[in-house]
Amino acid sequence: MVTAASSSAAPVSLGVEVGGLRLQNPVMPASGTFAEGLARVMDLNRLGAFVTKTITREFRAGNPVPRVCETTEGLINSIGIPSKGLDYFRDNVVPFYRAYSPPLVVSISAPTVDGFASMARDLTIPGVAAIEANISCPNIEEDGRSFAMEPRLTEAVTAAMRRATALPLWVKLTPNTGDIVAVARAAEAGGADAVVVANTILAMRIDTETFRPKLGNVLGGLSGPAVKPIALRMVYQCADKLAIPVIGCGGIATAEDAVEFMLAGARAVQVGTTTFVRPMAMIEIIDGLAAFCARRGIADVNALVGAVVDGNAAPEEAEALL
Amino acid sequence: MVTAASSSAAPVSLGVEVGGLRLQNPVMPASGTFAEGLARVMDLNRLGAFVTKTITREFRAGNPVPRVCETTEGLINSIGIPSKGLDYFRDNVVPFYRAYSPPLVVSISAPTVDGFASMARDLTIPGVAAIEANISCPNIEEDGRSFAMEPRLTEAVTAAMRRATALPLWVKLTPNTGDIVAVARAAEAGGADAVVVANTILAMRIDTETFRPKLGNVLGGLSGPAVKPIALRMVYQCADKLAIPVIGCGGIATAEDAVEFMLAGARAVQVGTTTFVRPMAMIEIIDGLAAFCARRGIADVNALVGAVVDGNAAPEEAEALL
Amino acid sequence: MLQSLETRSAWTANDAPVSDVETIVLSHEAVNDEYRHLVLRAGRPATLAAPGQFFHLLCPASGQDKPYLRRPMSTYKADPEAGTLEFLYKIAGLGTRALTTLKPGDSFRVLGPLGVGFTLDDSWRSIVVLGRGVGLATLAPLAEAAARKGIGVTAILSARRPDLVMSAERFAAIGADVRPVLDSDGSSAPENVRAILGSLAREGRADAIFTCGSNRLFRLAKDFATEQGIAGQVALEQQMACGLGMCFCCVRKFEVDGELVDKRVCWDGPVFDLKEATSW
Amino acid sequence: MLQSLETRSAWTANDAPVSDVETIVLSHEAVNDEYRHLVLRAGRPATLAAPGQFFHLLCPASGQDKPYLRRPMSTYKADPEAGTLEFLYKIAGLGTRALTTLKPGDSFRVLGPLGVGFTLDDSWRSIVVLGRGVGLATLAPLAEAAARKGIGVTAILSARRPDLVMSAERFAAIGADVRPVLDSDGSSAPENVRAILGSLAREGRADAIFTCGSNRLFRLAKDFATEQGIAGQVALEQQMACGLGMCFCCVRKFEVDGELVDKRVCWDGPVFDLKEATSW
Ligand SMILES: Cc1cc2nc3c(=O)[nH]c(=O)nc-3n(C[C@H](O)[C@H](O)[C@H](O)COP(=O)(O)OP(=O)(O)OC[C@H]3O[C@@H](n4cnc5c(N)ncnc54)[C@H](O)[C@@H]3O)c2cc1C
Ligand SMILES: Cc1cc2nc3c(=O)[nH]c(=O)nc-3n(C[C@H](O)[C@H](O)[C@H](O)COP(=O)(O)OP(=O)(O)OC[C@H]3O[C@@H](n4cnc5c(N)ncnc54)[C@H](O)[C@@H]3O)c2cc1C
Ligand SMILES: Cc1cc2nc3c(=O)[nH]c(=O)nc-3n(C[C@H](O)[C@H](O)[C@H](O)COP(=O)(O)O)c2cc1C
Ligand SMILES: Cc1cc2nc3c(=O)[nH]c(=O)nc-3n(C[C@H](O)[C@H](O)[C@H](O)COP(=O)(O)O)c2cc1C
Ligand code: FES
Ligand code: FES
Repeated sequence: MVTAASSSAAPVSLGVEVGGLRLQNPVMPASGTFAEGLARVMDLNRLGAFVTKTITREFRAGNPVPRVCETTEGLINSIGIPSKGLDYFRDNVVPFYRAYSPPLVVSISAPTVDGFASMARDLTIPGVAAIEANISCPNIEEDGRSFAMEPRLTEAVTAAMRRATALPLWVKLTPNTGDIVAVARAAEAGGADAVVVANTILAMRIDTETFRPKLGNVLGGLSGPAVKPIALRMVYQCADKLAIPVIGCGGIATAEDAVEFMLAGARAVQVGTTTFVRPMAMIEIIDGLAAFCARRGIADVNALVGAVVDGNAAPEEAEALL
Repeated sequence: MVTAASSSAAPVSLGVEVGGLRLQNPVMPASGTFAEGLARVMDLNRLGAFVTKTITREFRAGNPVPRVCETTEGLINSIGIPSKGLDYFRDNVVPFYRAYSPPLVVSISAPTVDGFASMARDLTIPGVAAIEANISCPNIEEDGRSFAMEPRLTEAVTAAMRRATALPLWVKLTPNTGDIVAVARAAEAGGADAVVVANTILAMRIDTETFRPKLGNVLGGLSGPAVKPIALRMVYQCADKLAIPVIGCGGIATAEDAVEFMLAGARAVQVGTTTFVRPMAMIEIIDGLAAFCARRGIADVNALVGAVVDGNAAPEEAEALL
Repeated sequence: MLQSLETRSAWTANDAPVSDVETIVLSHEAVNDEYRHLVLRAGRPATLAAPGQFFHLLCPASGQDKPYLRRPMSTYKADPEAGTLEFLYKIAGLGTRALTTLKPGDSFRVLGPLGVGFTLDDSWRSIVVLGRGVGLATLAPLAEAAARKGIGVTAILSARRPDLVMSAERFAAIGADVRPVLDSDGSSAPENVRAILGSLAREGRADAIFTCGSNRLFRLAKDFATEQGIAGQVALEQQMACGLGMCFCCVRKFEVDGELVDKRVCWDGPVFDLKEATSW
Repeated sequence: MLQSLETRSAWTANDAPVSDVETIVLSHEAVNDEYRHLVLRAGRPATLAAPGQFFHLLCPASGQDKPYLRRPMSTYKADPEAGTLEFLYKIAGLGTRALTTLKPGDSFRVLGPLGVGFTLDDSWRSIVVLGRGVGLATLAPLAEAAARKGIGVTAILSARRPDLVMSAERFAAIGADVRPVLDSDGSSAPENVRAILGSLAREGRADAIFTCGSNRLFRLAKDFATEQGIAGQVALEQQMACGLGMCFCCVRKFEVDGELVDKRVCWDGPVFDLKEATSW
């Protein structure tokens, strides 16, 4: 699809192919930071795709409040995946998005490999364009170890979902692992069509007046501009090592941030916390991307993907030298 | 030692015992962010301790410029441990600090287990009060894997240093591992007297005008307020599981930040990047800690250590619920 | 019967388009040490805000104070003719401290109107509003809307001291029966407030009760509404991130069909039926 | 002989105590589209800054611009009697853009004086300063210091156009022989500048040469100093974090005893001996 850049007459092509889907532009919301309410603020048809809050098969209440706390240029959340369950979602949420043209990506979570697979199967229905697996949750069959912390568990859960659905399958990784490249490769080996890099970084704050943790759940996940350079680094590391596309996520607030992620190798980007602060941010980023490309004489946004100039670098040994 | 709080007549005891040293207060610089130059700005005798930039045995040039880049409320650095070598350090730097009363902690790095051990031995000299081992560097005997990424390597290198010196031995951990608690335990098992939590988080930025990485070395380490909630979480996780003290480090900018780290379990704190922005910050934090304790009627700063009230929390399962 | 608050089909602009308006500060005055009154040029559709709806304010960074999230504030006054929007707020912490630095002529963004406001039933002839602190800021536009519909208003305004009785003149201006109750002379004690409510009920002047700003007053109002079998609504607060029903951080517990369920204050409220709302 | 720049025993306050002064903006004027002139009340000891020393400015957050690190700026003028400190800067990016928002009466922090400034040898009778762009801001106080010591100054001021010849009046005021050279009329071409330098040398008016602000002029000055066997100094720039010699991010390559070594611009400089400095 061709979109006219706002600052120039030259048409810029913003369309991207990502993990089995063709998107009109590379900008979409991050799971858990988007819902029907945003339709009151913007034209949802402008977005590259929709990504829902993670759902579980059964009803879940979520965590005790306070569920969020603010930090320097960031947010720590421990919402806890409240979910009305798969049936409610299929009957009430999927129909809402039928009125719009961007593809609907459904984020799922489950406590077991089979749980993930069966959810993927049961969501292989009209109106659902792709599955995003939020595998940062614990695997109760493996002592509660998080799937996304370990390549072996990641490959197993991805392969099981792969067998269960023909829908495009995106796997969302956690930045809390010591080796995200190995986990990303495991997702690819398991049959993922794309990886999302990354979820929130485990963090906390303590109220110095009450001595209590600022979150009901004590620990939460950090997001927002504070984490951007960390997520960007992970995208850069993964993009270089994978054949499947990487979707960048973490602290993206401006078109320039989106460009930075695409240069690092992201085929598309997800915008999360920024939407809470500037609800029109995704639209501004889409327009800003077109304007950026137009200004730089770039006809197709895909030309940005992985275009970082890093000739004399040996990134893998980088920590050696810090 | 007793220091009068600036905002109150009640004397507050700020002295702490940390990893084999008795400090007049719990505030010290972080390695690489402190040098003799600070004596031009403040009275160095106010500090809890001195921690030097990491030194290596031989001369090292360091990394190509640009060596730092700014990010939202943070700094990414890839200085590369330029070092004039151990002999120069012993002959020129150690004597400088003899004129001051706080203990001198020397940060060391080496590419092998023996290299660490022999440096620790050769620095067991008058004027050096403790060794801080910066083990975030690669081990050339183990395929370049960073010591601090793996419990096994951490325990081995710590044990070798332990045998080589009777000085207090602090081990500084990297936040880039997937399981910092396991690494911290390994350092304790190896005989460390304290762990420093933590070093910088691997990150990057790309210049969207030139398409080049903003650092000569492509990747660097993120520090500053942006990382504070991540470092705080790691301190909280480690403090609970170790018998030896934890020294908190990462994004501390104010006395309130220092209180937050101590509540999470830190016995002392290191202040790094903040000194670049507010060179008097360490003094302000020391005074602010005394004022905080005085205001809250706390006679001894040690009462803050681990005093977070988290009764109904199950932090280990926290990621489960994000 | 009252319409369900959840269907979002209340009498006012609860479904009006939400916009992130760049407003201009017209005036910003200290009401007392703790409270500030902020008047903004905001234009439509922001000024179509219904009583009880709120806005999400992007507090400016100032010095060491760099609030990251927005801060929710009730509509204190929205005048579509003048194009002005007003807030009355209490300086609480980081965000409100940063807000205080706004000067006339400065501009900053407010997102709204958000949430579900108060509902007024055409059959009511006389209502009671019962509030404390900044809660009165939330109730003042409701009282004015009631007056416009010809509904009589009794305003029980609770405060620590006489000088902290907020907005009494706004209630008086619409002809409300204003009843300040104070901690300083003991008149704010629950027994006394209950007595006032009782006599209003006996006089037939309590078809419905509305409350905001105090958990103790909420409990009084809830008990009173239950006893009298009358309708009641409460405007609640909870920490917010998105303000648009997306993040689920602003939940509170509500009693629905005998079960405790979570609802989002920003989306399902901030005004809720007294029957559902639970003590906090 | 010149004293070594590294021993930090230069003629001026290079070892003066460094302080982080809360300054007050007295005036802040646009010199042209790109340059701003900032005058601050700073008091002592900041105003004891020697020519070539610099300050580290804590740029205020403003709107979307939230610079985290400080920004280094040369002393454009330091007047201990008046207690004022001046900077001349070019709007380059985030930090300098944020600086432009400072208004008279605002306060902000500057750390300094920092680094090693220029050295003037008592035996010199006449020196040449050769600069371009904001480099002239750095050289102006040096020329004034030379004049105070009775040393004659020729100022070759390079610019794109006549209206961008910065601070010519400051050089003229001390009786310097001012020679603007321009891109617009071709007079800034290396051959021409070299010819001017040659004739100054022949006239015995080039005991030493000082340069700042252009790599091309630096190379010219270095060649000239080598040819003539005269002393020379250059003020260099490099990205900084701490400004106090602690972080080692501001290194450049210098030729010392035939070897390339790293030196810190903030601590070993920013003024260096021309013989050591290398092209960038
Ligand atoms: C729908 C709604 C309407 C409101 N209307 C008004 C009003 O008209 N006038 C007024 O003075 N206040 C009102 N409040 C409360 C106001 O939002 C808080 O006082 C304000 O957010 C405090 O922010 P702070 O940064 O100054 O305080 P801090 O204590 O520093 O805030 C820290 C965090 O806690 C949150 N928080 C703190 N107190 C509250 C609270 N009472 N409610 C919700 N979040 C809180 C903040 O949003 C922030 O995320 C309203 C709250 C809600 C939810
Ligand atoms: C000792 C010294 C004295 C200086 N004196 C002056 C002066 O008197 N007037 C003046 O206009 N400029 C001077 N500069 C340059 C000035 O510091 C930079 O223009 C400024 O830091 C740019 O910051 P920015 O945020 O606007 O630009 P950005 O490009 O957004 O800066 C991004 C980063 O690059 C660094 N940077 C960018 N350009 C330079 C540069 N040329 N030198 C060093 N770091 C840079 C910034 O500090 C920042 O860390 C001096 C530099 C040094 C080292
Ligand atoms: C309030 C909140 C709720 C979130 N919920 C989910 C979720 O349900 N599933 C998920 O995969 N990620 C969730 N995330 C993570 C985001 O999708 C995203 O990965 C992360 O916030 C980093 O992006 P950002 O910095 O742009 O927000 C949530 C984040 C926030 C702030
Ligand atoms: C410029 C710079 C240089 C550093 N050099 C070292 C070093 O040599 N050795 C080391 O152990 N840590 C080094 N660090 C890491 C700091 O000691 C500290 O762990 C980290 O910056 C987090 O703390 P902060 O956020 O307070 O800066 C360096 C950090 C910076 C910013
Ligand atoms: S604030 Fe996000 S759901 Fe209410
Ligand atoms: S800026 Fe830190 S050493 Fe020069």
